[in-house]
Amino acid sequence: MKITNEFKCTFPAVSTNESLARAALSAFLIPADPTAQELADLRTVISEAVTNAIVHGYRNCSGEVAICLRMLPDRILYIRVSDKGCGIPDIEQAMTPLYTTAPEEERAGLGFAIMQEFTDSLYVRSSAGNGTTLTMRRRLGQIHAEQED
Amino acid sequence: MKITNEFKCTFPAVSTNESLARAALSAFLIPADPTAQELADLRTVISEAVTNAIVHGYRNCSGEVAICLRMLPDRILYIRVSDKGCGIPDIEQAMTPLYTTAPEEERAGLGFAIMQEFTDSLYVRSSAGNGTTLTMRRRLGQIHAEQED
Amino acid sequence: MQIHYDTGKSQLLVLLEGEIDHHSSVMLRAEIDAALYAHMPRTLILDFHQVTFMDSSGIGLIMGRYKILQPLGGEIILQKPSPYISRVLRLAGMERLAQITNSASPEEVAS
Amino acid sequence: MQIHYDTGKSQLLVLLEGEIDHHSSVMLRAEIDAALYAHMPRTLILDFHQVTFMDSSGIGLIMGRYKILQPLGGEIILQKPSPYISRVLRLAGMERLAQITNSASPEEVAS
Ligand SMILES: Nc1ncnc2c1ncn2[C@@H]1O[C@H](COP(=O)(O)OP(=O)(O)O)[C@@H](O)[C@H]1O
Ligand SMILES: Nc1ncnc2c1ncn2[C@@H]1O[C@H](COP(=O)(O)OP(=O)(O)O)[C@@H](O)[C@H]1O
Repeated sequence: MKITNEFKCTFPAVSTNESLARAALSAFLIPADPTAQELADLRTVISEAVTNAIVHGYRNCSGEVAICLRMLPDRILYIRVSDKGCGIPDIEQAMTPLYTTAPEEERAGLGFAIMQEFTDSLYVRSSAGNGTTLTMRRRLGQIHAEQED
Repeated sequence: MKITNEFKCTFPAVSTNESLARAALSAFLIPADPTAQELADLRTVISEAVTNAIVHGYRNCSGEVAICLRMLPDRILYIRVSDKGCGIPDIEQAMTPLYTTAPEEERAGLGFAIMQEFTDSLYVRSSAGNGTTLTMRRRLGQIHAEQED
Repeated sequence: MQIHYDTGKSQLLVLLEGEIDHHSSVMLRAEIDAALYAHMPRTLILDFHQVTFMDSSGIGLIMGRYKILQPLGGEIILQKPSPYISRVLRLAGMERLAQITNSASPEEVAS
Repeated sequence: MQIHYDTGKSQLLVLLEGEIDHHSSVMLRAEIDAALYAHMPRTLILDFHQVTFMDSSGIGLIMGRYKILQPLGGEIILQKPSPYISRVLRLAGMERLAQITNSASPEEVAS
């Protein structure tokens, strides 16, 4: 499929980079003129995915997180977040709302629920020991009549 | 040398991504609490380097620009910008202030002068046909006394 | 972040600020719990007026404080969330654990 | 961006806005030149008050307009740049081509 724009980045799995990931998403998305709601939703989505890579994938140890953002035709935003961490043994269980393997870190077990709610499609590929890749798509609404300021 | 944080990204050589590069730089730099002057200088530096890759490296044709940002010990910011474009045949000449090969695009010939002025070191590696890599370093000032807001 | 304690009402008011994510929630948790254990208030008010972003880490933060207060008969009020933050709160079903209000003080809502 | 023409003074005032880089300068050049050729003013005032970023593409933009006006005896005034933009203007030696002023109107400086 034709890609209108593509931004790929990598950074270490440290929690300060959660805001870096959100900033990159915003900067990539702004030229497409998203609504404030779309921007807020998608910032939340990337934050959940990157946090999971850091907290669960690498269990707060060192590692690298990779993001790929694409703008596809028809204003479809493609988001891919991957880690080379421990992987998810049972994906269905992991996606169950409120299920978390890190209650001691006060994880709510709602990351997947939020990602699913705020995207049109979410696909998880993971294998124990080989890391996890999330692929999500969200179609942005049509651009509104231009406003002069 | 020990790297405190590292952000690598790639994106297509299109002019809308000049602002994306600046946003990525800002997001990477903000946790280090730079002064407004440092942030402005370094946003200008990355903008010059990325613009050169797009305008001169790829001559406004398609190609990929890569950025690597590192925070090194002693608050030294490392910036690397590379393209796989046409390369620079004569680097000394290219770095001469006001020299430009694209006057018809109203380039001022001051990109290198600004990058040199706003960084502590600038190193250019380029070979005709193989692209160009700029490596720059700038040491940030010490953090000021914390202010409560 | 600012924390105010009202002895008369046994009310702890926490004015949250900025972005609440996994990174910031660690520090927020420590500061809120220090005040919580110092005063053991009947009511904890978390004010979201100045919060610009929150993901499920913020939900974990609320649930964690709920688990501390609930056995002691305390309650939580989530005050003045933006529409975006309300969306996340609702998605997480936070209205089952806490009162969500848009006004400055809970009295305004009760009246 | 807004453009105002004052016939009496033969003055074209361009209120620039936002970020001036290679991407935005292409459009800015087209709009400014359309007004420049329509009025052929004696003075072109570029106002930087609302400009939040400018790299050497902005210098190219100024130099290009200088090359149009200068043979006709016209002049350029660069008005109200922020400290960061002043720094780039000075580095580029723009004070040799144009008057740089911090006040709202050139009259204020002359008086
Ligand atoms: N990138 C990942 N690597 C390994 N395990 C993961 C990853 N992402 C999610 N998981 C697993 O899925 C569970 C549910 O994730 P999520 O719904 O985001 O909730 P939470 O992050 O609050 O635990 C996690 O507790 C973890 O066990
Ligand atoms: N990435 C690059 N690839 C090829 N040529 C380059 C590159 N960067 C700079 N140059 C050459 O160096 C010259 C001077 O660059 P610079 O000082 O940035 O001024 P300007 O961009 O205004 O031309 C350019 O005109 C071009 O010929």
